[in-house]
This record gives sequence, structure tokens and C-alpha cells, in this order.
Amino acid sequence: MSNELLKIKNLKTSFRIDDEYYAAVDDVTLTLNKNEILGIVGESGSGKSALAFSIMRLHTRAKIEGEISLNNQNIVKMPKSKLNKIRGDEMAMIFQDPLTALNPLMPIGRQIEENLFLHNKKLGQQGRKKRTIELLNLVGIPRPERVYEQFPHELSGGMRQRVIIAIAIANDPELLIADEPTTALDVTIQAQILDLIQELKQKIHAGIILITHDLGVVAEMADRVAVMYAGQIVEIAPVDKLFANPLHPYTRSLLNSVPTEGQDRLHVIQGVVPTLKNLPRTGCRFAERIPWVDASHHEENPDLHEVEPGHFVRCTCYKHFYFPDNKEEQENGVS
Amino acid sequence: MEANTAKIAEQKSPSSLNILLRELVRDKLALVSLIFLILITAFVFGISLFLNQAEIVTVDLFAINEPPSDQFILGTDYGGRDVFGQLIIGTRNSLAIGFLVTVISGVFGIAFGVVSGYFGGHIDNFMMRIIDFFMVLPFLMIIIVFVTMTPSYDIFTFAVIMAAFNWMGIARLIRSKALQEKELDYAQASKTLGSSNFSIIFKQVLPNITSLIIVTMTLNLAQNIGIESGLSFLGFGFPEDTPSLGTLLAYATNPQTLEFRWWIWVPAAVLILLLMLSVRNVGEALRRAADARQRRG
Amino acid sequence: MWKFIVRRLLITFPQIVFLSVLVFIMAQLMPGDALTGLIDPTITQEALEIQRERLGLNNPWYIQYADWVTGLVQGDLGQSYRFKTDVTAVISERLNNTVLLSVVALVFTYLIAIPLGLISGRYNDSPLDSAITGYTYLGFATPIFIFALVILWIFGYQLGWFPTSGSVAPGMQPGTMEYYLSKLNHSLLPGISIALISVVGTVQYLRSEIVDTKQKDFIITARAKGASENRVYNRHIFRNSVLPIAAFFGWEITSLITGTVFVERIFGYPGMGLLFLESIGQRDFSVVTALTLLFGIASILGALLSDIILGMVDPRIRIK
Amino acid sequence: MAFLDVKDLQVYFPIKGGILNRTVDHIRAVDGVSFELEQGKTYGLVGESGSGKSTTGRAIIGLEDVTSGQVLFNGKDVTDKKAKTKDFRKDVQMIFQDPYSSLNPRKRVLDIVAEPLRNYEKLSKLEERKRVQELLDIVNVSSDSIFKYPHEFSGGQRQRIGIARAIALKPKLIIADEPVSALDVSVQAQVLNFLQEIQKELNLTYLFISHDLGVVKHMCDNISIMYKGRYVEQGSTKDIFENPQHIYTKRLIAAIPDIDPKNRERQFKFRQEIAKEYRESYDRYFDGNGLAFGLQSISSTHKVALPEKG
Repeated sequence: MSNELLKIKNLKTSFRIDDEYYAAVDDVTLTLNKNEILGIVGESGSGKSALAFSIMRLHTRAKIEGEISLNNQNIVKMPKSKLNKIRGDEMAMIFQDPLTALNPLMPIGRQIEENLFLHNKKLGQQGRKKRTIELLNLVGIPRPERVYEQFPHELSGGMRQRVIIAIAIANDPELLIADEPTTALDVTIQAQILDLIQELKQKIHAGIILITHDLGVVAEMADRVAVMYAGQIVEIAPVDKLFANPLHPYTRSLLNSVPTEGQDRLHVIQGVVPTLKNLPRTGCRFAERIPWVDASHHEENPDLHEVEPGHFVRCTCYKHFYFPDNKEEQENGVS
Repeated sequence: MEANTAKIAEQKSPSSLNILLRELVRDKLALVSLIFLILITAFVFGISLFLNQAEIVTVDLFAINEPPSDQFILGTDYGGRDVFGQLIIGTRNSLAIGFLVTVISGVFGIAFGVVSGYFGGHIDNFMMRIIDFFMVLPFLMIIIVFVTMTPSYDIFTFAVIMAAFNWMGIARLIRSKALQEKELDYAQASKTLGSSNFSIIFKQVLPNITSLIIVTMTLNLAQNIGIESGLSFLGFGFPEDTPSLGTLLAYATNPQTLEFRWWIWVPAAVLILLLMLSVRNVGEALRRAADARQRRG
Repeated sequence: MWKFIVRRLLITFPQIVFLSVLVFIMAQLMPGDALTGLIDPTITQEALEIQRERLGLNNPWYIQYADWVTGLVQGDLGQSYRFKTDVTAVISERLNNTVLLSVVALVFTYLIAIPLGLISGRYNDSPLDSAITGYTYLGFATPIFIFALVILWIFGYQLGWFPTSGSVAPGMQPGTMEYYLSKLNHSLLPGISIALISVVGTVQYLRSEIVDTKQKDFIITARAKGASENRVYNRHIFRNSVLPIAAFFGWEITSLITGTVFVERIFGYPGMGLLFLESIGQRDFSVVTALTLLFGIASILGALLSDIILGMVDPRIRIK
Repeated sequence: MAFLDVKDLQVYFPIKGGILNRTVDHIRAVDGVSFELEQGKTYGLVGESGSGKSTTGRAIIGLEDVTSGQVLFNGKDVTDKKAKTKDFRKDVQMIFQDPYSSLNPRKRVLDIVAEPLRNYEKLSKLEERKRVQELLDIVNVSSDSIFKYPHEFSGGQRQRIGIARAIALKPKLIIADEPVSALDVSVQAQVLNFLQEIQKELNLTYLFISHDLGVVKHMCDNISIMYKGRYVEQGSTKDIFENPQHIYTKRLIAAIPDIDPKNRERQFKFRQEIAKEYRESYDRYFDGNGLAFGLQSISSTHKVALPEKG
């Protein structure tokens, strides 16, 4: 048997704006293995969070097409009752904003217990409480008995994020989706939370999808990385290959715009991230932001090409991409 | 130079009111309501010029409680007074007083709210206590007492008394909005750019709450028309002999009138409902328009 | 929590003091004084002056105020000129009726408003919601006196289902079962009239609160746990939205009082509202003053109660 | 004489409490901070949320009341709000974090950028427009957008409009409060590049407040690290990154994710070591209240908060 946990095929998630559907996630295909961390990087509007919500089927008003199968069960077509059995049990999610992701009027303990109650009926009330305290311990919360009774607003942001993680891992999920789990936190807290996620991975052997805009976080955490732009995966590769040998123009531009050692000027990507409504729907979606690359170098219908084992790049334009020198960029770069 | 300023003025983007009005026209129900309001206002103010109030309120014992006829389109009341004439003048009075009260309470409430919200701290604390106190007063009774007590009582005093107990809602709303706005970076930025408090309040913060003010004032207008007719209904509204919609309705507290003389009270009831609904439709449409603009901006 | 209550009480006290000052000023503005209603009209001017002096009516205003407050605290609200008896006695007769009416109105308000609000909020933008929203829209624009008149006309006169005036059928023996049933029966129509209008605010609040809560992140957390839609609504959304409603009735008291004044007038229901209107019409000012004060205190205490209840149901307020 | 000299700055916020809602205690947002700025350089002020870094900047420009201490600008005392002279107000400007709320949504770009000009310079309409257009040229926002409203621009463009407004009066010092943290990486690069350019052109001094050590390292000549209202370390960028002395500085540096996956193991170990050192020698770095000690010089450029010797 393969090690494959999650398989996404031609996923398309569309939202309705003024009576028309616009795809925020467009033709995404990827797999996640057990015990693996897949990082998904992108800027705001790239569709990375929409992808995460699609996997959990948490969108209330979206059209989802394609296939998402977790342990060979197709989530897209699953009836709600079945879905509810899987959510929180086989798959779980860690959210971005610890300030709003917890019910403000419910004690911490009850919020974790709810997840146990829903998926583990055999556990009695005592058992649930015991397990909850255990979970609070596991995610590194000091004095769990006290926190059990407290309300969310009595905890710091980092502590709340730990509670959210405790809820997510309560039933030892096989798939854990972390949607920007550290964006709202301070760096030292971020480091602690990331280390905690690594540690938990060893313990529960889950497959983890880590969504972030921070290339550093991906470099530290992921086994494989997918880079998203305008709803599509533009490059996907094992982490060392992606950072050592980035190919897609977007990946390269992104890496060059982060301050690193000995860099005088940062690279600026021309133009702006297109809004959902104005997303280019044909051809290479990144083409308009690298106008110096000749149109003939782009594919008409760009596809992912395997350039080395496990390393895929969309469109052929990467072969012809170069950074124009700073002077040229200065003249027409910023708009 | 002249031409240039003119060009700047020309390009000046539409004001809040303009944007709101434009949105309003798109909303069919609100548009119908607006047209109805304009027509009825023009109608009652126009017709009442030709009506003789003294004649209408004169008791005519030979024509009491007459059903609608050619002579009296909507019949007469128990004093033989023409219901139609009372209806017209009553509507005019209700609209006028509603407008007056809304303006007086609005101006005071806005000033109070902006000052309280913008300056915050102890000033705000103190001013909020005043509002809290006014909010829990049984305002209906107190207005009635003042109405009865005031020696030289006329329409304007009535408006002032009503406004005195009706400014808190808008003050509170404006205060909380001002409190939010002044914390926003743009207001903070103005401080660092050397603008005075006065200029920040009027040039920076107020433009951001004009649509809220327009919407609230419109909804208050509906409310004030309701309160006025309510007070008149109880007999503590307009000075005696001034026709009012509420007075016509008050006749219906007589079971005979309620059961058998619909022409006296039903038209007034329908008219009050239509007025309040229309004003409210316009107000709600404005609110939706303002919200939509908020989202875009 | 105790700190919160004590602090809230500290705000209440000056409110009551201010109210009493306001009412006292009103009383001073009213023509006549405590003697106006009592005295034999044939009494001489000197004797009247002696009486005035004896009752302290020539004292400076602050001493009069102090005397007045002392009286109030001891339950002395003055003399009614119309009924020639203690105001306390006059009012207590009517108090029961108004309390009954208010309770009926409140009970119906909650009975109607909560289900409507929940349905409207959960199934927002459905036809059912549109119907409910349409009703609240109309209800908001309808003054209570028009509404009550129409109700009286339809159910009282046209259909004849309910009595059209009074608080009890004539000839009933107080203390009997029939007596209480008749009282209740008389309070139903006016009570429901108030309720049908006052539900509007609660329904609108509930609806917007639920629609708002629906979009909160913690609802997504709950869904991600695998909670069914019913559970999400019952455990997370409704709970969070309905709890504050428990506190609403206190704030409703002000509008409830307004409602009873109109409704008692329309239904000829002998409560405090009607007493107020009659007294002011008959220039029985000591009763007017007393009623204004009582209504004011009721509103202040109502607000106090609401704040405290809200503090109890919402931990975020409690901790502060 | 230093260009800007901050001496023992304290900013306390009252905590209301008790039954009477009196001030029962204070949050010591800034608790005795001293530093000097020289003209033309960029000073980084780094710390996590609640460290008091923003409050420090806001107190200097007068958005917060100074509890005690002194702020000297070109030798003149400008601590008190009333003492802030016209010159000071013109010379010191601020760039805000959120490009969405820092521009008044009801104002046109012209009015936004012209606001400081209207307050300090009496210009005719035509002159004013010309100046605004020049400023927009400098920040690379096309000058036909002068009659547009903020919502018609992207985040990066808005931030540049905010910068145009800040440089309208040709200031000498700009306090940049997290100027890029609300922006996407690629847009962030654009604004950072641009800040560097205008610095050269206008000989600006920056007080660059940020939580992002990477950005600060890229931008600044000098860095100060703040923790709970106090400075824990101050030095040249080289001092801070190559020779961090205070455990808190080390923790911050260790927490930055390394962009090279090859260093992953090393970084993880480093973090573990620092965590261990933090646990074991906490008392060496923090006093009984968990606050940093006073700064001690360890070289001509480098100061660290350590207990006084002896």
C-alpha cells in the first residue's frame, strides 16, 4: 500500500460575485503523504486559504469541483453527516487568528471536550476531562486544571493558539491543516508554536498541510513546498530543491524580494496581485507581471512539467526568465 | 488661475448626500416612498394655504358625525368639524413638528456626541453619565408634565420640549462612531501633520460620519412624527384647536366612533402609517446605500 | 463580579438623586401645593398661612426638598386632591393592574420574539425570514396607539373575543378563581398589543446577532470539529445570541411604561398609566409627581438589573 | 550635540480599577528609555507586541503624553506637547502601519497630501497642486490620480501616498511605525526600496519601528531591542547580529526562521540551546520583576542591559 494520505485532483473552488462564479482555486492537483509536511506558500489572494477551506469543506457558499480524497474517501461528494464524522476526527484544522477562533462565552475545557464528545462517545464525562487536561499538557499549557475553567479572553494569544491546536489534535487526526498558524503571533511565540507542531507530528504521525506567506517558515518546517499564484500551483518541489533551485519566475521573484544577507536592493515584482474578479483566466497567469519576457515564451495552456523527480513547474516561461537590472526596474517597475 | 480652480471644483467628487441620493433612486420601494413623501408634503402645504383653519375647527352642531358626502369629503367629527380639512392641516403640522424636532435634537445630539467621543477621557465619562440618566427617564410622562406646565405654550415650545428628551439616541451613536474614528490612523496622522483638534473634528472625522448622520436623522424623523401623534392622541400634543392626526385618532377611543364612524379615524391612521413607513423606507435605503459605500471605501 | 455590581450601584444612586431633584422641580412648577386639595375653601387667609408655616411650605427650597425626600423614604407620597386620600393608597390600587399588564406583555414578547428571531436569523434571506422581517418593518413604523386601536376594533368589537374595557368583569368577588381569571382575561388583549409591537426590537436584535455570529471564526472552528449544523446553532450561535436577551427586559421597562400609558387609555384599563392621564387632566398634581417618580425609579432599577444580568451571562464583562 | 536626544523617557498608562474606578496602577509602556539619533541614519527599534516600541515613537512625536523624561530636538526641549514648536512639528513626521486606515477614506489624494501644506504653508491653489504633483512624482504615484480616493489604490500605493504626505514639509526625521508589516512580501520590498531612495535624496533620519528583525537588519545602521518598556540591547547592526549579548536578543534572533532549509537542523539546535540558556540564566538578565537592567557599555557602539558590576 502506498503512503498516500490525501489526494487532490483538478480542484476548482469558485465563489459567486454578482451572479457569476469566479474560481479562487483553479485546477489544483497535489498529494500529501502520511507523516509529511507540505508547505503551501503564496501572497494574499493566491487562493491558499481557499484551498485549505475546500479540503475541510468549510466554505458555506462556494462551488467545489474536482476530487479531494482522504484515505480514498471523496470529500467533495460526501454527504454532510458523513463529513461531520470525518471533520475533527480524521482531519482537523488550526486557524490563523487565535483571538477569534475560540467561542468567547464558553470555557476552554468545554471547547476541547466538544471535539472529544463528537467523535469518541465511549469516553465518559470523566474520561473527557482527563483527556482534555492531558491535551492541554501536551500542547505545553502550564496549569491545565486552571486553564480548563478559564475563558478565552483570559489567555494570551500564544496560549490561545495552543488551545486551538489542542482542539485540532484531540482525536489524533491523520490530516492536520494549519492555516497561517503563526501569522498573528510574535516571533518568539511563533518559534514555539512551530516547534510544537514539529513535535506533535512526530507523536501523532499526521500529514500536515502548512499554509503560510512566510518563506522562512516553510524553509524551516516543510518537507515539500507548493507555491501558489492566482489560484494555481506554479511550482511544487521538495523543500531543499525549491530553495536551492527555484525555477518559476514567481518563486524566484518572491525569494528575491525578501531581505537576506548582503542584499542591497530588494527585488520588486511589477504590478499588483490581481483580484479574484480580474484574475487572468487564460495563458500564463504571471505573464503580465514579467512583461520583459516575450509572449512567445509562455505556453498557451500552461501545465505543470516535471523538471526533475518530484519538482514540477508550470509554464515554460521559466526557461527564459531573468531579472532585469535595477535601473530598468526603477523606470517602469513601480506603478 | 480662475479656470483652474473651477476645474478643481468641477472634479470635486460627489458629496455624501449626492452618493446616497443616487443609491436611493436605484431602490424602487424607497424611490416610490420618496416620491410619495414629496407629493404629500407639497399637497398638504399647498392645500392648507387655501384652507381656513379657524373655520375648520369651528364647532358646527348641525353637522356632527356626518359620513362622507359631497360637502365633507371625509365627513365630520363629533363637533361637526370637517375631517378632511383637519387631516390636511394635521399632516402638515405633524410633518413640520417632526422636522423641527429632528433638527433641534439632531444638532444638539451631534454636537454632544462628537465632543464626548472625540475628547474622550473624563469629559466623555461625565457626558455619558448625563446621557445614561436621560435615557432612563420616563420621557413620555415628563414631556406630558412639561407640556401641561408651560405657561405660554406654542408649537415651538412643544418642539423644544420634545427635543429635550429625544437627543440621546443620536448623541450616543455619534459618540461611539467618533470614538472609533479618532483612533484610526488617519485622525492620528492629522495630529502629526499639525492640524488642530477643531479642524480634525470638522474636516477629517465629520465627513466620515455624514452618511450615518443623514441616515439617523431620517429614521429619527419617522420616530418623531410617531411621538408627536402619540402625544396629540393622548391630548398633550399641539395646543388646543390645532388639528393633528393624533387628535383625529383620539376620537376613536370613543367606542361608538371606533365601531361605526371609520371616516373619522381610519384615514388618519392610514396616513400616519404611510408617512412613517415612507420615511423609514427612505431611511433604510439610505442606510443600505451608506453601508455599501462603506464596504467599497 | 461583586466589584462590578457595587460599581454599577454607585452609578444608580446619583441617578435616583437627580431624578428626585428633577421631579421635585417639576412639582414646584406645578400650580398649588400640598394644601390646595385639602382645605375647606372657607378658611381664612391667616389660618391658611399658619397651616403653611406648620407644614414647612415657607421654608427654603432645599429644606422643603429634604422634607419631601424624607417623606418619600417613609412611603409618604402626599395627598391626592381628587380622591381625598393618601397618594400611596391611590397608587397601590392601580399598581397591581399595571404590573399584571406588564408581566403579560413581557411574557408574550419573549414567547413571540425568541422563536421568530431564531428562525429569522438561522434561515436568513429565506421566504420565512422575509415574512418576519416584513412584520418587524411594519411594526417599527406603526405607533402603538394605532396598532392597539386596530386590535381592539378587530378582536374586541368585530370578533368579540375579548372584553373591551376595564380590568375585571363587574360583580366578581375578589379572591375567587373567576375573579383572577377575569383579571387575566382583561389583561390579555392590551398585553398582547404591547407585546406585538415590542417584539420588533428583540426580533431584529436576535436576527442581526445571529447573522453576525454565524460569520464568526469560532463557528468555523465548531464546524471543523465536525459539529452538525443543528449543534452549531444550538450550542454556539443561539446560546451566544439569546443570553443577552435575558437582560433586555430591564431596559424595556422605559418603553413598556410608554406602552402601558397608551394601551391603558385605549382599553380603559385602570392602571397607573391611565391614572397618570386622569390625574394630569384633573390637575391632581401630587399623584402626577408620585407616578413620574415611581416610573423613573422603575426605569433606573430596570436598567440596573439588566446590566447586572448581562454581566452574569457574559464573562467578558464580569471579569472587568 | 545629537540631533534627537531622548533621555530617560517614561510613558505610563493608568489602569483603572477598584470600585470607584480610580487609577490603581500603571502600565509602564515605556519605562526609562534613552537614546540619541544622528542625522541621516536609520535607527531600528525592535520588539514584540507590548514592548513599548510604538509608544516610544508616538510619545516623541506627541501622540502620547510623556510621563517623565526629556526629548531634545536639536538641543531644544520638546518633551511637553505645548513645547513642541512649529519647527519640530514640521521636521518630525510619521509613517503609519496600516495603509488602509491611515488615509482618510473621504478625502481625495490631493487633500490628503496637501493637509500638512495647508497647515504650515500658505500656498495658492495652483502652487499647492503643483507641489502635490511633485510629491506624487517622487513616490511614483501617477499624478493624474490626484482626484482619486484612497480606495482606488492598492496597499503599496496607499503606503506611498502616506509617505508623500509625510515628506511634504521636507522633514528631517521620520518615525516609521511598522511601515511594511501590513503588506505582502513583494509590496513590502517596493516600499523598503523606496524608503532607502528618498533617504538619500532628502538626507532623512529614520526611526524605524518594527517587529521584523529581517527587515530591520536590511534597513538599519543601528538597532535597539526593547522588552517590556526597556531597552535590553543597543548597537550597530553588526553588533546585534554577530555579537548579541542579551539573552532576549539571542532569543529573537534564534526565533527568525532561516530561509535556507539546509540550516534547519542547526537553527533548531541553536534555538534549543538558547532556550536552555534562557531558563538557566534568567536571573542574570532580568530583575525581580522580570524587567531588564540598565544599559552598560561594552564597546563604543554596543550597550547591553546587565546588572551593574560590583
